Amino acid sequence: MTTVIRELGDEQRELVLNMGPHHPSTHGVLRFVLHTDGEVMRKAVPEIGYLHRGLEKIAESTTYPGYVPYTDRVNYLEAMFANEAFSKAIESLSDIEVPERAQYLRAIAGELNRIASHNITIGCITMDLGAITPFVHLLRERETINDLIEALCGQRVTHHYVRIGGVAYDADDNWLKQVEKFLNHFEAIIEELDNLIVYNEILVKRMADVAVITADDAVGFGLVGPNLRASGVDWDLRRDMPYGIYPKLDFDVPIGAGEKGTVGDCFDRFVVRVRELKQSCRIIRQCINNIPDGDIIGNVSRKIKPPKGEVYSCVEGARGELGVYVVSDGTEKPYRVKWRSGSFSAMSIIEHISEGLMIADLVAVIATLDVIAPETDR
Amino acid sequence: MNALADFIINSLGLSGLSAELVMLLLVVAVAAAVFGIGMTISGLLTLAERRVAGRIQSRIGPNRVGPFGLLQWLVDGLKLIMKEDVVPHDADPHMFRMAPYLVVVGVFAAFASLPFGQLLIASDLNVGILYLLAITSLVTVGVLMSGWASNNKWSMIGGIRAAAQIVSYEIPTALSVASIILISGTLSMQGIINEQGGWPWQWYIFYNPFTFAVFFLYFTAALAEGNRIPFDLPEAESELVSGYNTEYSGMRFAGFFLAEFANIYLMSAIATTLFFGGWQIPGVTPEQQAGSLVLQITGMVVFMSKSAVGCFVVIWIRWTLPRLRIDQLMSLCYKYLIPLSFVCLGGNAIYLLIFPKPSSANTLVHMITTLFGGVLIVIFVTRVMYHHRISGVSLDLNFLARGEKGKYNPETQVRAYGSFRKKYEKKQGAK
Amino acid sequence: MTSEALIDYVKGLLGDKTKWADPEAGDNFLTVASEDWKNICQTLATDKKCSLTYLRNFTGTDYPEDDEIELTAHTFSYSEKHGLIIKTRISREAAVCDTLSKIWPAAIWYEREIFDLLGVSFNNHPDLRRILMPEDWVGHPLRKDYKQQETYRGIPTTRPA
Amino acid sequence: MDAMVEQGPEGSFVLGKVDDLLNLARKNSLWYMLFGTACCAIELMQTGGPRSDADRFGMVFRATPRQSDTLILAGTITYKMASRIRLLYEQMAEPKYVIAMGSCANTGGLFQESYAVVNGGDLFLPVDVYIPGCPPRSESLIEGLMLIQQKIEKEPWLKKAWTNTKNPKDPQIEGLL
Repeated sequence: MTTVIRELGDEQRELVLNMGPHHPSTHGVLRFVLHTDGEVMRKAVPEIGYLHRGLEKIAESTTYPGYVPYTDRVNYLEAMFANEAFSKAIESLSDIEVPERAQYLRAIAGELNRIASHNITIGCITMDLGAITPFVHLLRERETINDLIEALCGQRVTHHYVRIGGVAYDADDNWLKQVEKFLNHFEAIIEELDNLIVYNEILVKRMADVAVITADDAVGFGLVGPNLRASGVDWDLRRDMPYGIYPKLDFDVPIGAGEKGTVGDCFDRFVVRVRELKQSCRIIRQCINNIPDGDIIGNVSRKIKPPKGEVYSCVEGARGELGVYVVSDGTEKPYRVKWRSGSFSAMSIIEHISEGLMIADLVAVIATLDVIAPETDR
Repeated sequence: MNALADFIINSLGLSGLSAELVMLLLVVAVAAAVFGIGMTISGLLTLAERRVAGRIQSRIGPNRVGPFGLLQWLVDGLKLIMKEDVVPHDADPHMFRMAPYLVVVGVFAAFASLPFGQLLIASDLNVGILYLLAITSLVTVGVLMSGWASNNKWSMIGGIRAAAQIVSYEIPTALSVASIILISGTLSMQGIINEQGGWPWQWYIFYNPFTFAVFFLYFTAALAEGNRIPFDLPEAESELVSGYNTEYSGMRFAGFFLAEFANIYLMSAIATTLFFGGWQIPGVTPEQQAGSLVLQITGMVVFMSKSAVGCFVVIWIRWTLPRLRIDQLMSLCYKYLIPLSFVCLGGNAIYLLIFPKPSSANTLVHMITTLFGGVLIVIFVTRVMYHHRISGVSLDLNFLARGEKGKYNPETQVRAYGSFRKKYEKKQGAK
Repeated sequence: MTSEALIDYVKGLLGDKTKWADPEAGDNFLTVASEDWKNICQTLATDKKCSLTYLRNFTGTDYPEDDEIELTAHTFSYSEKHGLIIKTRISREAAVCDTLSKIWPAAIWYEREIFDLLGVSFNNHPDLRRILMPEDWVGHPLRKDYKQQETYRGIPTTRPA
Repeated sequence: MDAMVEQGPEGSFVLGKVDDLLNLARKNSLWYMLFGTACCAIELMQTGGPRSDADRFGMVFRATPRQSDTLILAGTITYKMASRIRLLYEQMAEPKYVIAMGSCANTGGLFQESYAVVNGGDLFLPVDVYIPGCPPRSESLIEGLMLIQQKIEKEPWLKKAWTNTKNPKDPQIEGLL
């Protein structure tokens, strides 16, 4: 037992704990080295790279269309967005026009994917705080979304649906009706979620005023998406730098308001995600009502050779700005691809905010920041 | 028990054997029986937990071994016995091995003074409830020992949390038990039950408003002592991997596992004894019950069903609520539960000063409290039903694949490769 | 500001230190010398009209034929809704550059990643060590001439037939 | 005892029956470790979820390796992770089984060309069952677990426990841990 407590000085004693890469609450293979004084943390140092698969190097040896399946694996919870970001980059580099129907389909599939991803996130937050049942209920809803997406493109997790210039498969009217049926069902689930867990006394107590991230910190560390909005920065790429079909759609952007504590605490990050579910449903409904007929893929040749140049393209994924930086040297293969993901920057802020938290709070912080291993490591 | 030994010697014609030997054999037999009953109850509870959790989470739960999966717990136990018994290299081997025994002994020894029926009690100690409080404290020692001896930091944190938590929550538990002792005037478990009656207004929970509050204090504190959600910090899965039993495998882990569930039963059984009239059957006096075998068995069934309801509530809470943080847990105990228990204790004492003997005024208080409790239960049930109704969520997992009337309809079934199918059909049509 | 207005403003602000590429496709960017790298970033981040407070992306690209590594910083301003791409080039052998972690805290991890994958070290970085690869890994994978080890801790890196 | 296990006619009959019972127990209580490395972890979660409820077969997840029987390699394994997985495997109590779930854990799959990815879990672990797919559906995972059940059914458990043979498929790698 002599190894447990390390003598530092006269009064400084700290316990060094290794959390992960196999730990039930680290959502994949993340690792934290915790310096604690009993239950209270001095510092939590994240260690990543346990899922570094070299996606950026692989890009240099594949063709542009051949790289799209790899983009599914950038974040397996929201494969559509990575597909879309990469396709969008190549489209803007080589001036490919995307048909309107394809853009609508991208929005529908993307928002479905966002709901699926938020389901896992919200479930994981509650599960890490001890309530397992909401997670299982949300898994049940996710199964239905998986069914819908599978009917659309034949894959449950790694979709490979959005292609350069459009989408892979068309949706028939029956499918759209099924989606609408699902939405009717899911909107009731969101209300049930509010009744069941969101305002649960213990859950609020566990998350309110915990690990407050100020707006300045959030911008400085490059937090994006729901994490940024929870800190009170009103920014959504879908609304402020519109792409695809989003300018034609009407939706609200929920931001953190310090409903139960301070702006930017864990509860805000949690509740922003819950509110986004409803907006996603709204977007899908509008898309289903307005979707035009037409082609689903633009005029794309089999060999894509973008001109020399570079582009940074980003979409608003479930974890915020999911960007890709592509350098083309005029050949069939990209010269350099770099992914910019929300989880990477969210992970980097943990060391900064961890001081003085308790071990149980860290679990809440990891869960509400929605850090996921493939995005941090790529 | 001596009388029983004599009875056996006389009736079976074993006069050759010494009374001491028969006594010893009898003690061993009773101990084995109590242990067996405890094991069976906790094993069945593990299964019940999994099945109830399944229902709550719209799953099914284990149903493959035996009818309705009833033998699942046996199978699990058998497997755990066969697993390798790992003792980590850096662990303290003796303490590591001893810890589960302490926990098991602490919990199962308590079964000795549980009154399952009017005559079905292994030993009706005259200090019964004190014995229960004392013997279950062995669990703390065992848990702390296991956490320390594992030489794993997560285990150690779990062990320390357990020690802090269980020791703190002993106080409100003991104080709420003291309120009941004050009223009953006896420490014997059977004595406490005999003081109550079969009808709800004769139970101690509805004795007066203070005992009604005491029940909730006792229940909360007992939940914390049993390490159940929302107080399951010592083995908080998402924080401490598996807490104090992280390094345990095989049989030793089975010991911890069974002890945890035996503890749930124990707390429900104690609650049944103290607050819900134990084995008392409505309308039947203890004297009548003593004379009839049928009534005896009915009494046992009554006790078991009351404690089963208690176990169900514990499991229900486990799968509903999130868990507290350690500082919130401690402040709940020291800032709220302990002062409130003192208030209730004082309130009960004053109440007894005012109504020292059973009187019609006394009965009126019982009735009013019962009415109040009944109204609370009705409100709770209506609320649950209301939320169940307004949620309007179909629990059908595959509702997309079904037609409008809820019947299976292959036409609307979602299929993989929907557009491939369309193309295929077009091709077929062209041919 | 629109991107044209921003380019004009930055030209005025930095004077002769600016060098703008005008590519046939994709984004326009500003290249600065590696000595001015930190100061220019500092100016652009703190200037009231630019206020590029958000480091969107920071990465490096290897160009072996030029014997140079290019560092690219995508910056953005939430208040002004405009973005700027700033680049610098450093030599491949002595790959050293000034850190931006004082300006944008997000750069701490981006620079660790560049150090890990491209082998560029940063002066005055608070915590410069490998981030994605194991500590005992040999080489910097994103360099174009990277060759993989044959075994890593006894595990073969190719699948035996 | 050994002789009885080896050839004694009555002995092997008795042991055979006992074996059947014990194997029935082991088969129906196959606890898997809650451990996912990549994309397949999502399908692993779904397997425990409502639609394909693995708990029906007595399969529950445990967070700690000491109490689990099956290690499911759910997803891509990197070199950085490999030593940790080997450590987890060593920490599990015998008898233990390994399932390679998905193409990455089988052969490296999509990432075979990558510099950071191990080309198959069997390079450093004795894999019992391989499940194809990228990622496999939860039904496939259930099937994989059932294959492990079939394997357990055929195992002469008592004999194996006494002879204490090493798993021939286990690639012992020095210096990995």
